[in-house]
Amino acid sequence: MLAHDLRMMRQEKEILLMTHIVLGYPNFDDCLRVIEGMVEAGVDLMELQIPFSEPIADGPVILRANQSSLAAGATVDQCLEFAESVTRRFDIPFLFMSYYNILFKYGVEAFSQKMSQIGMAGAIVPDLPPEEAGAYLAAMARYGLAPIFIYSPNTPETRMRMIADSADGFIYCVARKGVTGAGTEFSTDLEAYLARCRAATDLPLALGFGVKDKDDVDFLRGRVDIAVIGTQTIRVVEQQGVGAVGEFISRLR
Amino acid sequence: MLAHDLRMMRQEKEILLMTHIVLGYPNFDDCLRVIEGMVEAGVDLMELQIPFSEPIADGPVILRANQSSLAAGATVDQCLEFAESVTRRFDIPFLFMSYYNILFKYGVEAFSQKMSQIGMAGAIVPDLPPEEAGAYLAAMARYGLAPIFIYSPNTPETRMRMIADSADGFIYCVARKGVTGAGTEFSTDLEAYLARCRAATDLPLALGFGVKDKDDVDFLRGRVDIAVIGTQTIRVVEQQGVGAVGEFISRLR
Amino acid sequence: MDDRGNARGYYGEFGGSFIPEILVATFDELTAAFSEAKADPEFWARYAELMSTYSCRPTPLTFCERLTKHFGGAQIYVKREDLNHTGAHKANNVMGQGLLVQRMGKTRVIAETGAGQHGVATATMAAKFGFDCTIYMGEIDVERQRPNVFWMERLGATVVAVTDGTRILKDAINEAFRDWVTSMDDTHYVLGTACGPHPFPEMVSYFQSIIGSEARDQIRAQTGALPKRIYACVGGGSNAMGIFSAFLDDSEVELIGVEAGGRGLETGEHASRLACGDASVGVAQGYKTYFLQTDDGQMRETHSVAAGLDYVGVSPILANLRDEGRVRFESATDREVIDALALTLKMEGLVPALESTHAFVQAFKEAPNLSPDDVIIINQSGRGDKDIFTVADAFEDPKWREFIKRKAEEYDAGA
Amino acid sequence: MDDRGNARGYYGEFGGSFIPEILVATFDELTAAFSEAKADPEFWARYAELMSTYSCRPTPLTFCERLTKHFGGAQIYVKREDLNHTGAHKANNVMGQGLLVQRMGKTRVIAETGAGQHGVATATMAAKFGFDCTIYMGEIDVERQRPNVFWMERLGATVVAVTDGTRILKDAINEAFRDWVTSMDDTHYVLGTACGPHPFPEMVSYFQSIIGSEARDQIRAQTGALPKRIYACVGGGSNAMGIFSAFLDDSEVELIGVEAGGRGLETGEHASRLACGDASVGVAQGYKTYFLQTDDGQMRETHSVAAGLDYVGVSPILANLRDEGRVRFESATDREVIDALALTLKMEGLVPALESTHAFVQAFKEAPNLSPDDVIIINQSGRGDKDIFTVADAFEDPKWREFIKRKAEEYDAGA
Ligand SMILES: Cc1ncc(COP(=O)(O)O)c(C=O)c1O
Ligand SMILES: Cc1ncc(COP(=O)(O)O)c(C=O)c1O
Repeated sequence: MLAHDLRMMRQEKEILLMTHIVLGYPNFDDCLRVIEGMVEAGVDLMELQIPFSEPIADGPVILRANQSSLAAGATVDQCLEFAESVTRRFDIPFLFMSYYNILFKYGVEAFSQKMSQIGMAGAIVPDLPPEEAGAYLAAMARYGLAPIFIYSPNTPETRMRMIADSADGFIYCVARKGVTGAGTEFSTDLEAYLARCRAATDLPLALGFGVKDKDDVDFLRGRVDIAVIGTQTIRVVEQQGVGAVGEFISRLR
Repeated sequence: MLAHDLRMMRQEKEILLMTHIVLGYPNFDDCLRVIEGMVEAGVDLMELQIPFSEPIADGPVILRANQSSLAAGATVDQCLEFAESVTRRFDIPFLFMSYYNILFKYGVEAFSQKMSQIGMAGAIVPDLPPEEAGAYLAAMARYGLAPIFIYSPNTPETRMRMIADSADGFIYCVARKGVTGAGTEFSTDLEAYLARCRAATDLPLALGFGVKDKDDVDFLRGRVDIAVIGTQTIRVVEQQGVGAVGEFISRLR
Repeated sequence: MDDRGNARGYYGEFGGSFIPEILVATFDELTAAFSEAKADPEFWARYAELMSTYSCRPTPLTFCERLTKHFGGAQIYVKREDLNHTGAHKANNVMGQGLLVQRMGKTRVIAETGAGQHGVATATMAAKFGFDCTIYMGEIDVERQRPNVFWMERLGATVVAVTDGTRILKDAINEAFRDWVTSMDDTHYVLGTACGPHPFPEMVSYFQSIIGSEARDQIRAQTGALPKRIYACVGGGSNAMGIFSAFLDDSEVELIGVEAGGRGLETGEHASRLACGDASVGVAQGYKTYFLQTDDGQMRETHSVAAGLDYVGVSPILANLRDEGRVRFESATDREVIDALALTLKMEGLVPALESTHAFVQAFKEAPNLSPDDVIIINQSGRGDKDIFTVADAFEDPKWREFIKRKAEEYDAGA
Repeated sequence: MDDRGNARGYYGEFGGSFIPEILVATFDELTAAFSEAKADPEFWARYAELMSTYSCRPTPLTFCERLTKHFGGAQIYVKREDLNHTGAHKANNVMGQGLLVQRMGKTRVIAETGAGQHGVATATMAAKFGFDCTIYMGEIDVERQRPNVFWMERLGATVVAVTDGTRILKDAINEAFRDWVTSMDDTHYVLGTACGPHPFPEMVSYFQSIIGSEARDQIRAQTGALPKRIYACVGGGSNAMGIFSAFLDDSEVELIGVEAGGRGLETGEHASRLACGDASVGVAQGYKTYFLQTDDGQMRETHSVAAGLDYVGVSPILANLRDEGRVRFESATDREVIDALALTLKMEGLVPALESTHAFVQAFKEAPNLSPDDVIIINQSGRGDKDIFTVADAFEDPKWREFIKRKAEEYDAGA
């Protein structure tokens, strides 16, 4: 379903924009205002990160956002409630992003059911490779949700195909080694990698890690379907305030 | 010679008194005044201790006296000069007491010669057992000096006799285990030990370590020839001043 | 040691490999290199030779005559991992991984450390092999364990104080993973205990199994029989797996893991994951096991007087052995540990690390009820003189305090 | 080791027994007990067994690949006495004397200590054997070496701070003798090095000879030949005698003793008795040897960054081997020692004690001039982590200072 929706959206736009926020950071009210700003500015889909105490794949900016949200008392239930209110209000696909323990402790079946009830489109779980994802895949399928999986520059082609078999919605291609938040070189290496990704799957492709401005988005136009702006939006909020988000996004495309 | 002199003195007195001072402590002038007081009060012979940095057989009082004298700059030459002036002035036998290194570094031959020149009667060297004393014995004999050796309560009879063969002047019987300056019980054990000493040698016997008052001296009367008052005189000087020494000594006998 | 995990490193329902995609290739490479090494008899021979010429393997098995008399029950033997170079069983693991790094042609190692022991061991290994070395350590631990940081730096390692999260061991692990996802081409992550994603639990246990295989031979040579019980403390589980593994098939040998009871299980301030019901199954730091976590799945703060036991997770292999009933789990409180340390010092002249002393506590509780014909082994995973700041504080030694104050004054005067 | 001293313990003109009469019987008893023990093959077997089950003998002989490459000359091997229980070769001596004490039926031991190593070793032995234990330590050393004092006390020993004399090692020795002349019926004085009255130099060397006999076998097994040179630091001389003794008859093996050069031989602030002309023959602390003394025969103050080398006298056996030309003596300055320690840490992951590092200094000076076919052995008498206060000061580590200041503030706040 998500894949289909995205393909439809791509009919309208050369490249889609996906942004990332950490739920409860700096607080739920600001999250809402950020989402408002982003949707108004034309963001096409969004990752809502449920904070986790051990965000192993995240760099310092998102890591601290996770901690700060937890320290302020954010719970999984609050995140689910908040997400429900957001999906009601805004007509773009929303995805959860979190680590597997959050789903596991909630119960993978129950979590999927809940996601579907509250209108989420799918989830990104960076520490859950397809090999470990049996129960998760079954439950996500049962509730018509998109399990987003990840490609990385060192993923071999056979594995890319195996991943594509498990994935739905789109494939999240990480631009480079490392965690979120560091710079990426938008180079011919990246181009070759994206070509490999393209060859391995028919699903839409998103590219994230290090996308920060219009130049980056321009580079990606025609090469992937979705540009993911993660850390950079958090930085904008931190440095320029919630109000600056809309303008930042509108300038990207 | 010393043995003979002592035997003569014993004709006059039931028991002789030997005292001990550390040269240069608290200073040479006070040493002289202490000697004056002692001789006047009837002391029969004296040990003059040349201070050494490692007085292994001495207890805390004499140990600190050694250190203090050295810290004030006392040298072996000063001690020798001082001893010379003392033997000139006072007509009792004087002995050196020191550790072997003082003699060894000076040269055992040269030291003996010097002792004889300055009118000393002999020496007590508590860390020099007869087995190590070959050169010392030869030199002391050459200059007619008395090498005083020591008996202790755990010295076997055969060894007592061996020691007596090397010794001259008298035998210094230590009253008990331990170092100088601690209390001694004047008991039947001591009596038995002194009987063993008496049986092992014809030399006069001195008893030291822990002799501190008239009772102790009374106990020794008839059992040994010489009562040695070492640490106690230093304590009297330290606590009551140089002037108190004469009176202390006169009350002992 | 036989490999009881399956190909994805599952032990019952525990273990696995929950890692970011970017690391999958690295783990594949590592798993392959480790499998190859294990299959190569030369490799273990080189490992054993290295450990016998650089550390002092076989480490002795010491009979504790006076403690045995004191408790009047079982004969007490102690396996002396404290005599290893750098003072703990951690040496076994790092030197083994060092050989593997050499085999893989990498030139840099990274590691996490809590107590500092594993950091010192890794820095030592790196110096010996000529690898670059970065050690991640929670900021709080850096402050608590300054002596170890000092030695790591002198050994040539870069010590990075991790200022995120709770600033202790688990955060150092996260940070090491963050380094690794960037640097894996030339860098190996030397994980310090039998935790983490497959193949680490198996690999660390494999290198540590040298403890148990020696101990098994030694106890039979020295007493003619197998022990009745074996006690080991459990932080991540590597020393316990090390000594237990050789006895897993000896069903007559009871295996007891002792966790940190901290201020008492009832206070919640502890690090007992298997000895009480406070932990639940979860997935974090790349593997599935019992974690001390909230209902939401957030990791909780833990507490132990022994920094090396103060960890939220536990070896998946041990979690499975607990659920299978093969290993019994107990806990020892901080107070009990200090008392047992005092006794062991006075009665045997042994100075177990605070971590190791947890195993002594439980052995002391049980020894009196065993027969003088019974033999027990305590694994002394490390030596305690590294812990002087903690131990002196625990004993509330006033002269130590005076000494530190005087030192500080000297430094003030000099600065 | 063959006994090269005569019946009164003379080695050439050195040695002997210059003791108060009250101790003669005690020394006779000790000499007899030691002779009997030596003649009893069971005794050495028990000793070797104790050292292999309580400490980790044989200690390894480690090849230093990176240092060897770095200097580009001789192959450098290190004998690892640092891996002994309590961290130094001192364990060999105390455990041997402990067995002798048991044999003589005594129940209390006393010892002197300077660095604290021998005190910790003796307190450990006493705990293991169940002896009462008193350790004499100069007041200045008590203050400098508080960590060791802390452990001695925890091991159950009474530590007496000696406030007389220069308040360092030699004064502690004097004080131990003063205890002994009172207590000899039930007490043995565990002298810590190959000095003092006969039979101590011979006896301590005998127990320490286990180092050399192992090293001789090991170097032949590992390289097929004898070493060209052997380096050992020399405080009292026990670790040097320990490793040298097995090679005395191998005239092709050059033996090098390295003394404390302190702030430089020319400054007079050192503890070199045999490597320079500052010392002269004398008699003190019960034996004849070279002492650093004044013309009057008063002992001088000495200096070394390594507390264990900071001693006025030296083993009479070594004094004789020097005069016979069998052992060459050199010295290493404090500065050279710190530099060599830094290098050894970074290149090999070894942490020699500051004492031991003196031997490394001289080996490093000579290794480049030897051929790659030549093999040399350095005796690493102990480990350096006990020296953290001294080493951190020597490296002027600012973070260490901050740590200590913070600790002091904590204590101030708590007190
Ligand atoms: C001496 C010692 N023992 C035990 C542990 C706990 O680790 P593990 O359970 O992996 O043996 C540590 C960890 O630092 C340690 O230093
Ligand atoms: C580690 C170490 N090495 C060497 C020495 C010096 O003693 P010796 O010359 O007797 O080996 C000491 C003395 O404390 C020491 O602790």
